[in-house]
Amino acid sequence: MLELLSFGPNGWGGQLLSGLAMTIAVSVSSFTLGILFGSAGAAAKLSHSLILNGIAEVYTTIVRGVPELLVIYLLFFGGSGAIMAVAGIFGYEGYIEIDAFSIGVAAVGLISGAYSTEVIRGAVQAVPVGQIEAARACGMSRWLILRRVLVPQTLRYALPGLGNVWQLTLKDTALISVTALAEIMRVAHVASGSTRQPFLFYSTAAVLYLLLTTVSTAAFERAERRANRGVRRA
Amino acid sequence: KDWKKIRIATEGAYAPWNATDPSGKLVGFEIDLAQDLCKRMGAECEVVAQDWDGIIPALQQGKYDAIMAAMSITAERKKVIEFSNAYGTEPSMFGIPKASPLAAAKFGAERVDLTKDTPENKAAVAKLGEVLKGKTVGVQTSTIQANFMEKLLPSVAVRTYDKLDNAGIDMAAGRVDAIFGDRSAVSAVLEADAAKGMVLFGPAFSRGVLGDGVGVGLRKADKDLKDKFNKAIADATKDGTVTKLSTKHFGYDIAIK
Amino acid sequence: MDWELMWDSLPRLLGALPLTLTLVFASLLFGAGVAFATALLRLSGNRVAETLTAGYVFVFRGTPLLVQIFLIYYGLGQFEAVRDSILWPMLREPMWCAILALTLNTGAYTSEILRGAILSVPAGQVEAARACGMSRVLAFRRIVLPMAIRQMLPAYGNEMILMVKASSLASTITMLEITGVSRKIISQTYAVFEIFILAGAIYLLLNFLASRFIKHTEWRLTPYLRARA
Amino acid sequence: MHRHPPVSDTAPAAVVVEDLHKRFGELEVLKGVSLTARVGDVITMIGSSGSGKSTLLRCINMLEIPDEGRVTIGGETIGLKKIRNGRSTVPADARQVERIRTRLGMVFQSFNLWTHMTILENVIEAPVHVLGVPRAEAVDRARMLLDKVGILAKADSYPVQLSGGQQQRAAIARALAMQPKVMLFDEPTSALDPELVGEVLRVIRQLADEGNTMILVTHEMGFAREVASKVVFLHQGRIEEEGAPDKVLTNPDSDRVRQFLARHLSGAA
Amino acid sequence: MHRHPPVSDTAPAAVVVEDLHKRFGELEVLKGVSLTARVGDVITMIGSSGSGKSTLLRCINMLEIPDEGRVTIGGETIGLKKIRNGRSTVPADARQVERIRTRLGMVFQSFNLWTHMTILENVIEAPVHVLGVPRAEAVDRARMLLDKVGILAKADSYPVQLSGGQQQRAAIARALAMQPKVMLFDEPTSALDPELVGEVLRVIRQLADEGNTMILVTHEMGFAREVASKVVFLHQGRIEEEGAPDKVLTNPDSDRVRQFLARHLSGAA
Ligand SMILES: Nc1ncnc2c1ncn2[C@@H]1O[C@H](COP(=O)(O)OP(=O)(O)OP(=O)(O)O)[C@@H](O)[C@H]1O
Ligand SMILES: Nc1ncnc2c1ncn2[C@@H]1O[C@H](COP(=O)(O)OP(=O)(O)OP(=O)(O)O)[C@@H](O)[C@H]1O
Ligand SMILES: [Mg+2]
Ligand SMILES: [Mg+2]
Repeated sequence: MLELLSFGPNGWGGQLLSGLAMTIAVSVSSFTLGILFGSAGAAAKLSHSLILNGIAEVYTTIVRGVPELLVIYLLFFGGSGAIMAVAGIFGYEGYIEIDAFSIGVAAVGLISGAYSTEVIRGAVQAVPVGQIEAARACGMSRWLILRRVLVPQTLRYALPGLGNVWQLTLKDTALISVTALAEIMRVAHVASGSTRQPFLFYSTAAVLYLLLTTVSTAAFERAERRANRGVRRA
Repeated sequence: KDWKKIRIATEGAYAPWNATDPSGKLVGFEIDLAQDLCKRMGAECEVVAQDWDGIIPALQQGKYDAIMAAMSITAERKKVIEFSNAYGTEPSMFGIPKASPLAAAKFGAERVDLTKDTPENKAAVAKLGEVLKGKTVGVQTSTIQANFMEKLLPSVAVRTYDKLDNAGIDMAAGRVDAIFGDRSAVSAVLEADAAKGMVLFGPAFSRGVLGDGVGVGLRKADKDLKDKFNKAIADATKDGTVTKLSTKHFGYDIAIK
Repeated sequence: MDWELMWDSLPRLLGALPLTLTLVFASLLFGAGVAFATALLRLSGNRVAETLTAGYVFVFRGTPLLVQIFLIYYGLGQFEAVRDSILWPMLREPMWCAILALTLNTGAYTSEILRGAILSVPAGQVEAARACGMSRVLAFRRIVLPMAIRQMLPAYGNEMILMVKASSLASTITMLEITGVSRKIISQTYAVFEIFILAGAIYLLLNFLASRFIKHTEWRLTPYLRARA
Repeated sequence: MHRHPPVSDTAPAAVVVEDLHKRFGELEVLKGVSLTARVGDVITMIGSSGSGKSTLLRCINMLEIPDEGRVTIGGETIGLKKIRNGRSTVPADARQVERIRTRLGMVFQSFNLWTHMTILENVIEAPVHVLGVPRAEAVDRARMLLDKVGILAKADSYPVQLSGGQQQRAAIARALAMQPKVMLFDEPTSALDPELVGEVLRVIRQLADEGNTMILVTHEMGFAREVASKVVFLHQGRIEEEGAPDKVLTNPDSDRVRQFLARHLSGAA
Repeated sequence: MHRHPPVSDTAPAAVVVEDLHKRFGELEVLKGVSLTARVGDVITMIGSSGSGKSTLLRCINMLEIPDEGRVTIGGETIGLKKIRNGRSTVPADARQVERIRTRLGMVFQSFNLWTHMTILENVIEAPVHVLGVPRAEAVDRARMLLDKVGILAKADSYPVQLSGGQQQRAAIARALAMQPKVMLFDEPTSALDPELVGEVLRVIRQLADEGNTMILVTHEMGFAREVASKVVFLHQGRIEEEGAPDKVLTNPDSDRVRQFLARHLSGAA
C-alpha cells in the first residue's frame, strides 16, 4: 500500500509533493495579502472617519460572516463573470479564464484579511499610548511611527492571534480545491477517488499539514520571542 | 460556434468512470470515451478536471462546454442543464454486512427497471420497504440513490455522506444497516479493507427516479452541440466502442442497449 | 436568480437552525472550558503538563477540522474496543462526535488566544497584585484574567464566528444542520447559487449577531480605552 | 514640626534582612545587605540612582527573589529553596509569602495602578478580595483614604485620566487600604508638590505613631530628615552608612555620603 | 553656583502661548493660559498636583490639542481647525506639527521609553529616522549623551532592566539627542537623587547658555530657583503668578503661592 505514496510511476509521491508546494504558495501569498488587507482594515476601523469605519465594518462582517466556500464560489464564478461582462461591453465574446491560483489567492487573502483586521485592531489598542506619544513628541511622521514603534509593539500583542489566522489560512487553501487547483486536499481527494484508499491519502494529507504546522509554529515562536524582547514577565 | 474545440469537464476522482493516475493525468472510461466521441465529431477536445461541487455552475459560467463525470440524467438536473442521450448506465445496488439479518430476504427479481410497472417490480420495491423498515441506509449526497430513497422509501431513515466509502466505514461500525449506490461504487466499498465481510444485496435497480443513465451535461443554449454528441454517442454505441471501453474499465458492459 | 425557489427553501433551512445553534453553543461552551484548562496548564511551569497540552494544541491547530471530524467519527468507530466501551452510545451519535471534534478544535485555538493575552498583561500590574498579598490564583482571577479577556476579545470574536461556520462540517458526518440541508436541497434542485446564498445569509445573520455581541462586550469592558479620547 | 523620636533598641523587630544578595545575570545588584526595622521605625533609604534601593524593597516582599540571605517579617522567616541545580531560588511555601504580603503594603516607583479599574476599584480590590472586608465597608474606608490624599473627586476616573501626582496618591491610598503593619514606599513623593509632600509626611508620621513600621526610599533629603527614625545610605549594593537622620545627613562618617550630600541643593523657605 | 541671568525682554520669542483652553469632557483643565518664553529662557512651572502643568506642556507640542487659543513656536503659529460641528479641534496641517516637533524636545513625566528597543536604540531612533543623521554619527553622539547622564553602561539594556532614575536619565538623553531648540521637561528630576539633580541642572544651564529655550515642570523649589530665569505658578488651570525666581519663590504677591511655599520642607545642607 505504501507504494501508493512512493515517487515511482505508480506512486502519488510526486503529486502530493507538488500539492504541498501549491498549498505553501497559495497560503503564503494569501496570508501576505491578508496582512495587507488586515492592516488597512484595522487602520480604517481605528480612524476617525465614519466612512472608513463603515467600509471596514461591512468588509469584516460580511467576509467573516458568510461561509468561506461561498466567498470562494462567488469570486471564482462571479469574478470571471464580472470580467467577462466588462469584456462584453468592448465586444469580446467568449470565456476569459482567470487562473485558479490568482482567484484562490484573492479569495483566501480576502478572508484572511478580515480575520487579521480584528486581530491587528485589538493589538494596536493594546499598545500603551505613551509609546506613541513619545514618538510623536520627537516629530516622527505617522508613517515613521507606524514603522518604527507601532508595528514592532503591535506584533507583540498580535502574533498569537496572527498565528491562528495563519493556521486558518493554511487550511482555507483546502477549500480552493473546488477550483480544481492541485493543492494537498485536492490531490488527496483525487488520489483516494482514483485508488479507493481514502484513509491512506487523507491521513497523508493530515501529516503534510502537520508538517507545515511544525515549521510555522517554530517560525511564529521565534517571531514571538523576538517581538517580546524587552518585556518583563510576571 | 463551430465546435472545432470542445472543453469537457470531469471530476477525476470517481474510478472507474473517471480518475487520475499518479502522474496527474486524467484516465478512465469517460476520458477514453470523450476522445472517441470528439474524433467522431471532428473536434479537438480538452478534458479538464473540476471538483464535483462546482461542476454545474462552472459549466453555466462557460468555463467548459460539456460535463462527462458519471452524471446521471435526472429530471432535477434537466431543469438547469441540458443532457445528451445516455452513453452508459449502471444499476444501483445495496450492500449489507454478511451477518446482517437482512441477508435472508428474498426478492422476486434480479433486475428492476423502475420505468416498467410489472407486478414483480412492484413487489420487489414493496418488499424492500418492508425489510428496511426501522433500518438506516447510507447514501452519498446529491445522488440519484438519495433521490430514490426519498421518493420511493420515504419512511426509511437515510444518512447522507460525502463519499460512499464513508458510508461503508459507518456500516462496519454499525451506525448504518445498509448502503446504497452505483454498483461499481458499492462493489469498490465491499472490496475495501474497512468493509470486509460485506455483500451486495437485493436486486439491481435502474431508470425511473434513478435517471436514464449517464449522459453528457451541456448548457441549455447549446442545442447544436447536443445534437453532435447524440449522433456521436449513437454511433459509438452501435459499433460497440462503448461496450469495448466499458469492459476495459468496468469488467462488464454498461452500454445502453 | 430563482427567487421563488429561495423563498420556498427558506423554511427548510430555518428548520435546521436549532441543530446548528446546538452544535455551536455546546462546542463554544465546552471549548471555553478546555481552552481555559489548556492555557493554564501550558503556562503552569510543569514540564509534563506543558508538553502534553502543547502537543494537543499542535495537533488540533495543525490539522484541518474536517480531518479531525472524520477521525473521531469514522476512525474511532473502527476500533472494537471503542465500540464495546461505555462511551459508544455517545460516540455512535454523529451529534456527539461533531460536538467533540468542534470542542477540541476550538479549545486548541482559544487556548492559544488566551495564552497570548495572559502573557501580554504587563508585569507591573501583576506585581501590584502580588504585593498586596493576593495569591497566584486570586491575582489571576482578579487582575490577569480580566485584563487578558479584554485583550483577547477581538480574536475570540473571530473564533466564535469560525465556530458558527465550522459547524457546517458536521454535514460531512451526516448531520442535517444548515449546510447539510442546503446540500440536500441542492441535490434536488441544482440551484447551487441560490441555496448557497440563502444559507450564507443565515450564517451571516448568526455571525452578525455574534460579532455585535462581542463588540458590545468589548465596549462595556474597556471604558478606560474610551477615557483617553 | 516634631522630628521622629528614635525607636528603642528593645522594640521587637518588624523586618529583618540578613546578608541579602541579588544578581541580575552578571550584575550583582545587592552585595550582602543587612537591615533591621523595629516596630514603629521609619527607615528612609537614600542612595544614588541604580544603587539597588528599589531592588532591596522588592526583595523584602519577595517580588524579586534574593539569591542569598534571609528576610524575616514579624518574626517569621520567609523560607526559600534552591531549584535546578542550585542556580535559582524560589519561596519554599507560596502560601506563607502571600500571607506575609498581606501585612506588607507597597507603593511602587511606577505606581502600577490597575488600568482596567477605576481609582475606587483599585483601592477596594485587595481589602475585599484578599482580606474579605465587606464591600460597603471597604468603599467607605477607600473614600476616606482618597479624601485624605485629596483625590476623592477622581474616585470614578480611570488611571489614564489622572495626572502623575494623582496617580501616585491613588497608589498610596491603595497600599494604605490594606492597613498593613509594615509599609514599603518606593519614592512615594516623587511626583508630588511640596504641599502634598507635607500631607504624605503627616500620614506617615501618624502611621508610625500607631505602631506601624515603614521603609521608604526617597531622594528628598528634607523629607528624609523630617520623617525618619533612621537613615540608611545604600551605595553600589552595600549599606555605606546608617544611623540617626541628623547624624547621617549632617555629619556622616563616610566620604561617599558626604560627597552625595554636598551636591544636594538647598531648598527654598 | 551662579543663578540664571534674566533674559532680556527684547530677545526673540521662542514659544508663545496665548489664551489656551483645554477641556477633558466636563473638566476644564486649562482656563486661558498665556505664556511667552524667549530664546535662552528657562521657565520653571510649579503648582500643585492636578493644576494642569503636564497638560500645558503637552498642549505646546500638540500631544493634546487645545480647545481654544494659539501656540507659536519660533514665530510659526500652529494652525488648528475645528471639526464636526465645532466641537473638537485638530491641527490643520499634520506636516507642520511634525516639523515643529523636531525642534521641540520632550521628557515625559512617565518617561515612555520604547520598550522594544535598547537604551542606545531609543536614543538614536529619532536622529536617524527623523533627522536622517548617519547611524554611526548618531551612535557616537548617543554614547556621549549616555555618558553625560551616567548610564553608558546600560546602553544595551532594555528599559525594563533599568532603575527608575536610570530610565529618567535615558529619557533625558533621548530628548537631547534631537538637539532641539526648545525643550519641554516634565519633572525631569523626579526619580533622581541630589547628585544627579545637580548634573541635570548643569546640563540645562549649559543648554540655556547655548541659546536654547526650556520650559520645565518641577516640584523641587531649590531646583526651580537655581535653574530658572522665570518661574510660573499654575493654579487650577490659570497662571496665578509669574516672575523672577527670587521674587516668586521668596516674596510672592499671591496668597495661594505663599501658602504653597509655606508647606514646603526645607532641604538639608
Ligand atoms: N485624559 C484625561 N482625561 C480626563 N482628565 C484628565 C486627563 N488627563 C488629565 N486629566 C485631568 O486634568 C487635570 C490636570 O492634569 P495634569 O496632568 O496636567 O496635572 P499636573 O499639573 O501635571 O499634575 P501632577 O503634578 O500631578 O503631574 C487633572 O485633574 C487630571 O485628572
Ligand atoms: N530586571 C532587571 N534586569 C537587569 N538589571 C536590573 C533589573 N532591575 C534592576 N536592574 C539593575 O539593578 C540596578 C539597581 O536597580 P534598582 O531599581 O534597585 O535601583 P534604585 O536604587 O532603585 O535606583 P533609582 O533611584 O534610579 O530608582 C540598576 O543598575 C538596574 O539597572
Ligand atoms: Mg528605584
Ligand atoms: Mg504632571
